[in-house]
Amino acid sequence: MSEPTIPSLLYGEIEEELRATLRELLRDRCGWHDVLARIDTDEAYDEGLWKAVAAELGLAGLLIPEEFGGAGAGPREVAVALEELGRAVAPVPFLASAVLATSALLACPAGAARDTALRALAEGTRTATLAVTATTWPEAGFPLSVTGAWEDGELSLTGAVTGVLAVDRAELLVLPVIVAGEPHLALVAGDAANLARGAVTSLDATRPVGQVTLDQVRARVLAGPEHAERALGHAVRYGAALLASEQLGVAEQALAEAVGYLKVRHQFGRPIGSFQALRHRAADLWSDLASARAAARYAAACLAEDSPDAAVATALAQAYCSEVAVRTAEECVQMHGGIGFTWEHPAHLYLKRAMASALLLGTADRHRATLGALVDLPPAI
Amino acid sequence: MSEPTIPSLLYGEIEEELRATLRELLRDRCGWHDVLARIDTDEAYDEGLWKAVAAELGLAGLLIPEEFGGAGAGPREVAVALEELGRAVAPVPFLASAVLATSALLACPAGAARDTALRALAEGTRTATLAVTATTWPEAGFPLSVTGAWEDGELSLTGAVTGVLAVDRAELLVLPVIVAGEPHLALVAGDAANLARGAVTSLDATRPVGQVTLDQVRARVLAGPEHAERALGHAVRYGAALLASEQLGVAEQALAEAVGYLKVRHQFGRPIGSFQALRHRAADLWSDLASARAAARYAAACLAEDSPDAAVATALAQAYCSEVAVRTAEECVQMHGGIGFTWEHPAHLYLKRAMASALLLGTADRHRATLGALVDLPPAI
Amino acid sequence: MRERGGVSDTDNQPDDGRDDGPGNEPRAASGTAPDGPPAAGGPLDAAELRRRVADLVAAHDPTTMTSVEFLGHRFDAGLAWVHFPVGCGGLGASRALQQVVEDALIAAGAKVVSAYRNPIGLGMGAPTIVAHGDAESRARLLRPLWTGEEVWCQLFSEPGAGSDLAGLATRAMRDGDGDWIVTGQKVWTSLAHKARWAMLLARTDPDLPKHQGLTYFFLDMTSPGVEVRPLRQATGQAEFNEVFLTDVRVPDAHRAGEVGQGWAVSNTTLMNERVAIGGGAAPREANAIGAVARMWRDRPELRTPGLHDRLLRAWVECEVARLGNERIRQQLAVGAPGPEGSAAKIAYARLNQDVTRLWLELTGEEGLGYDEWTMRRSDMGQATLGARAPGYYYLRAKGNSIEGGTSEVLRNVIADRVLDLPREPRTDTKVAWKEMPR
Amino acid sequence: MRERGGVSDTDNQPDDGRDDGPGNEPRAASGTAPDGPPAAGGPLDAAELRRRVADLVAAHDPTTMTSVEFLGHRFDAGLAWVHFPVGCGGLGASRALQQVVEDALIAAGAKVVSAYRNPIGLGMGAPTIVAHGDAESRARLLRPLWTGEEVWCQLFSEPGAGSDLAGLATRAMRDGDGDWIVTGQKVWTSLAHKARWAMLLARTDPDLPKHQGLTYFFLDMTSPGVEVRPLRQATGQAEFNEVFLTDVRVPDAHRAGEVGQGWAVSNTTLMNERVAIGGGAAPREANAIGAVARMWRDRPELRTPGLHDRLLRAWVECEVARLGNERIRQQLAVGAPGPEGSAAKIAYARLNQDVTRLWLELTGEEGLGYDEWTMRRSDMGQATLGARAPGYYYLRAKGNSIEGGTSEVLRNVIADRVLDLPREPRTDTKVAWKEMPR
Repeated sequence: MSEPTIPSLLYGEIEEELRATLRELLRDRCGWHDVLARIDTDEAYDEGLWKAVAAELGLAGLLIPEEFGGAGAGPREVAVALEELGRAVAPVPFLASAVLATSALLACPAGAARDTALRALAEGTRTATLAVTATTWPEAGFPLSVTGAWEDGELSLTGAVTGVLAVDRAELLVLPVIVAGEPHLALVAGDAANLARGAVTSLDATRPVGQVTLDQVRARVLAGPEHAERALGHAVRYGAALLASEQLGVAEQALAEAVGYLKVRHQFGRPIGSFQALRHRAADLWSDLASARAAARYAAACLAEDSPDAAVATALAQAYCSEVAVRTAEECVQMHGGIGFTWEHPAHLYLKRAMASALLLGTADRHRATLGALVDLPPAI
Repeated sequence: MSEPTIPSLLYGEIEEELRATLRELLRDRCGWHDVLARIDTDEAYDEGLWKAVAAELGLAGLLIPEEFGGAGAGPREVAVALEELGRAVAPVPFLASAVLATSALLACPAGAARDTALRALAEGTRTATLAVTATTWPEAGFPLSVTGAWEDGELSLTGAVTGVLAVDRAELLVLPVIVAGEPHLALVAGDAANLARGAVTSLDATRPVGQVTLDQVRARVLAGPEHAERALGHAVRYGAALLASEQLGVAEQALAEAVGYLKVRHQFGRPIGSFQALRHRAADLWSDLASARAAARYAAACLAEDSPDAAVATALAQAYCSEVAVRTAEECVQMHGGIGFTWEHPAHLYLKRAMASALLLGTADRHRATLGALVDLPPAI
Repeated sequence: MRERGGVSDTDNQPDDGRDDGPGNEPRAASGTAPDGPPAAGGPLDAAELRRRVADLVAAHDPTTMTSVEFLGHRFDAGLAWVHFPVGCGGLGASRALQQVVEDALIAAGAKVVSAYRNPIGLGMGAPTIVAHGDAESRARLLRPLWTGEEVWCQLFSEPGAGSDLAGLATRAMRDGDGDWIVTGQKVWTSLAHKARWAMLLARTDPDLPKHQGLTYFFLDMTSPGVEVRPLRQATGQAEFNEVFLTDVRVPDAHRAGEVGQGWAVSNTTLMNERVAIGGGAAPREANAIGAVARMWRDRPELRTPGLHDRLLRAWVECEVARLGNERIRQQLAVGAPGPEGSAAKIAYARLNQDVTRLWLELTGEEGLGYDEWTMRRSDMGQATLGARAPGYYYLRAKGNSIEGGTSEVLRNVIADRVLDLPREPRTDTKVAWKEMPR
Repeated sequence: MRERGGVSDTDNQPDDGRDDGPGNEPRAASGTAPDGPPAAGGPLDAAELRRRVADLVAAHDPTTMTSVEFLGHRFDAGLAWVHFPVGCGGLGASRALQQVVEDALIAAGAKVVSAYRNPIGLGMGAPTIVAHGDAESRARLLRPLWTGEEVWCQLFSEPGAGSDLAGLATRAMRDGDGDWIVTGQKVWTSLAHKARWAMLLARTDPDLPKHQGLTYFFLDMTSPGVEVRPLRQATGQAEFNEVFLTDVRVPDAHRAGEVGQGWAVSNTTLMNERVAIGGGAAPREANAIGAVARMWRDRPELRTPGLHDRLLRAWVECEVARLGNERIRQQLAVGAPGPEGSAAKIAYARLNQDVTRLWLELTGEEGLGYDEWTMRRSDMGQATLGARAPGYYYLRAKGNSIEGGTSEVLRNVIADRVLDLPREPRTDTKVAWKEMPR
């Protein structure tokens, strides 16, 4: 088992600055009342907020090298951004575009299609998604549901993918396809002819999934058989590792809400936070969060230094943080009592985000199984 | 899935009388100080107590039909006896002799060897054991570690069995053996020539295990290939089903000790039982016990009426009650704080009995796997 | 949700049964003992009741009239609640004979009334009216309650009084002519939007300690000043209501029990809720575990080893809980009710939460979807299994540990009443309500 | 067990830091700031310290003398604790320079002293002596403590004062000549049977509230009236002792701090225990999880699917806890200590309990055995992994959530100090100790 020195698990100065800037923006423009109000509309995403986050703050380009107009930052910074976006349950396609699609593109060989796409993403003028079912996990096989054929020198795609993040919003789709029996990654325009797409009603209405159907849709190749599988696995692992930080953010906010309520809500003539059973449960949640923070930071740090332990760190962070987020969000509801179960209180926003996130990019269960293989703890025969 | 009407899960009048009598005896002669003192001696069993329980109260013969001098009672009564013996952590070979060996004998075809043994057990003049490794479970394969050969018309056994309950104490051993490749059950005298046996230092010193080694030991056949496997499975399942009631008893006593202490121990100027976190944990343990009682009663009742649901009931009771017993005994230590961790306090007696019992006759884990097969919830492929 | 929550919470106030005398009284009184004269005719045994059912059906053929009409005749014959007094829909018979009537009616081809239309009225309203209403109230209220023509709801819980129901703030003040003027806000009220009548608990004296200043009323929901608004939940549905009371006039004749005795009267209501929680043994794999087990069997591609272990653990817990409930039922049947009901409620909530989460995880991709967020009214209770997306059941289950008494309050009940553990120090039971921090 | 338990519990008394002034003082004072004159010679930087180590080793070749002798010379050179004052085994240098000395000594071939012989003296005794002992005590006590010639123990916890250390009952009364006469019973005392000196906390004024009537002493364990008895645990071993004090005479010169200031002084001791809990990052699969993982790898016949899931969950928890500890270490290294230490302690206890149980279940038949119940003394701490039967580790782990501060007390610490949740009502901090229910 490889066991490198543990990198820094703290937040660096630049990361803290990034956090402060983003938190201020979100406080001003993405209060939970805003998020809640949006759910009852037809507009899943806050386009103004997304523009501010992606283009004005330049966070869409955090992972993108400066040569393509990006910030040339790295996964540690993305992780901090995700913590804050998670905290705010922000309705923006950051994970789909700035993490999943971007890391897939970065893992593809250089080329006109890829480079143009990266520049557009870095500018924040385009939004992309990785057109895979969002519950896929890093070790899942290459998807077979879309096939491509060469027609007159052009790639033509047919098939469908369900459960795709931000698919109705994205101008660009990075799509795993099978061409002549071999895996490829292709780039498709969201408004391409013969492409149909739409969101479905989703458990987490702040981050809906949807499906895309292709019937001989023109596409450009991003990666051929020699790169496609690795690039896809890389992107999904990147997404899984960093999603842990978003889950951390959700959990932090859920606990903060709960603790705030425990201090002000009175029953039996006392603030309910003075009841020992609730005090102890809150303390346990806080302890879990401290561990989750270490796990999420470790995953981001391992990505940042391309550590040989990155696969372990990713599986570990997902196996741990997704459960902490759900547990904390569930306790947030419970500690609020009846009010936490109403639509007009934000607790359900955290709960839905946490639970849906637990299904994304591999459940904790999948990631534990992955760990078993990675650290030589094989199943019983 | 078969789902018969649920039989009575309450205690009948006769069962309550049996309980009262036995509890009084145990209160007089088997206080925890007595049990504790015995551990530091070389005598694992309280022979006087065993005589009183087995012969004077006649509990050794509870399962044995009246025609053999037994009480002709049934598993419901045995379960109540086990609850009380568990409560007292009584150092007597009841489970080995009156449950495991007896139910094995009863499942063997009638015959001189069997019938004589049953009479001796019913009288309480002999103690027996089922010479299997005590961690075996109902669905485990037939043991292969002892083989028999016919020599001059007599069966001669060679081999060894480890981890056997009461093996050093028993006058009679019911032993699964392989003869000519076929399973048999044999009866061996504890003091037979060429038989060596002894107890090992055990986690639960009130119920030690030991090993028996046989080198051409003379034996009598109790069951041949047509009965042996079924008889052994029957005995182990009987034991597992009824062990749940002993575990219930251990848990009840552990909770009673803990609750008693919560009422009298003062810290911070209050009885510690007034601290809500401890109150809630005690309440949860009590709730678990209520469920465990239902599960244990159901298992005993299913045995009593030879229900088609007996296998499910057994696996269910073991899967649940063994964990409740361990959890309650662990909490008993914790709620006592330091004093509960000392040798001079009974908490460790319950903890050791509970934990060792959790390993007996199939762990909760094994029984859950069994359940999966029985109720059509197969494993993932 | 808290509507029933409030109910049980109150019943379960750790100290209320001890420090505050009134808390225990209705429990002892038990509310519904027959107090009317015995009915004319033979002794009220099973045969007599079967005869009366036969008479009823002969006189009023249920196949020729509406259910409401037949229920009215049944009430008039004293066959609604046989243990209620004569004139109150009963015969002053033994409660145990009710089942004889139900069976005889089914045998006679008469549809048995469903509790669905008026569950709160039938389960809690009627016993309270009989125990604490005056003759006029009984005469006016019981018959249409029974027939379902007048639906009832319960106005107990408030935004500031959930687990601590006795801390409620809705104020009832006497005006010059002896009527009461009520102002306040109630919440978690099932069926308020359909209800004609409500059981109302209000504060009549804020200078007394909190349990002592309460009074109980029957409130006509059509009175001016009553406003009902739907309360939307995390599921998107509106199962409950908020009820705003603004200078609502309640005649003193609609008071139940004495002024200041509201806490005791409310315990009749609550005790009857608790009894109603019982019922027959559910079959194996009822509830959400059945849905998960079926999905596991039907869709092998979703199975994983880790989920298998969780499924088996959940199955064990659910089956053991079922046996536990059956044991409670058997104890009740032989007249030895134990305190296991609270434990069963806690276990149900926890299990339903665990199992619906497992369901969602097993469901995988489809679990990311939902069926409908649009706010819709639901009359009462959660949707039946299979009617909605798994996510609905996951979300709805979160309420199980809050409604009908939070799991925290029920743990206190067990600690106090079963384990007799020392109480927490309390600061709220001796001071004037108005001085209490909130 | 409670010996360290008492220690941390006290430190962690929810309200002590707020309501009872003394509780926080030593925390602020932080005990061990240099107060001696700066040593002669160059500025006390790393180079200077390396030079002094070189001088020490040149003058006293460690290979030619006993460890005790060399440690004595090291003390005299001010290289024992460089941040202590001159004359106290230190140089008044920065604490951060200690590592320079350790490294230089190792490089010079001098064995570094092991904390094993006198861990309590080194970890907690010395800082307390420096912060609160008078000149005579410092001169008398520190050198043999450092060399290990005189072992120390701690007499804080009592049978009636575990989590509630400040409630202790051991009584110290002044006699005519100003000495103190001490009577009481202490418990959970590691190393008492080897100790020459003890840190003793005793009640000097029962008429004051409990935190205010305590005084701190250095007790000579060879004094008449001191009786040490082994305390056997569930494992069979006797790791700890009971100490009975009967009319033990303690000179007033051995008092540390003022009369009535014992609680504040004890916090110096306790704070230093907490600091000592830190340390370097453990490697992956240290602790019991490593033993279980190795057994899983080496013995495929023991594996089951259900245990696999539990093993993976436990592995995740242990590895995450390890990363959490590393993060705490990193925070300390940049001078930003967080309150995560209490959380780490809770997590360690829970995990060690879960993992050792899993170990026993995986072990199966052999788990029914044990190695030895005969009472044996153990100097301190639990046996190293692999030295004993799995059952030993299972039993021993039960103490982890009790010793060094119960998990319950530590949760209170987090609730109070981190989450700033409202306190529970307390009844014990304002009344005279002798009036407190116990």
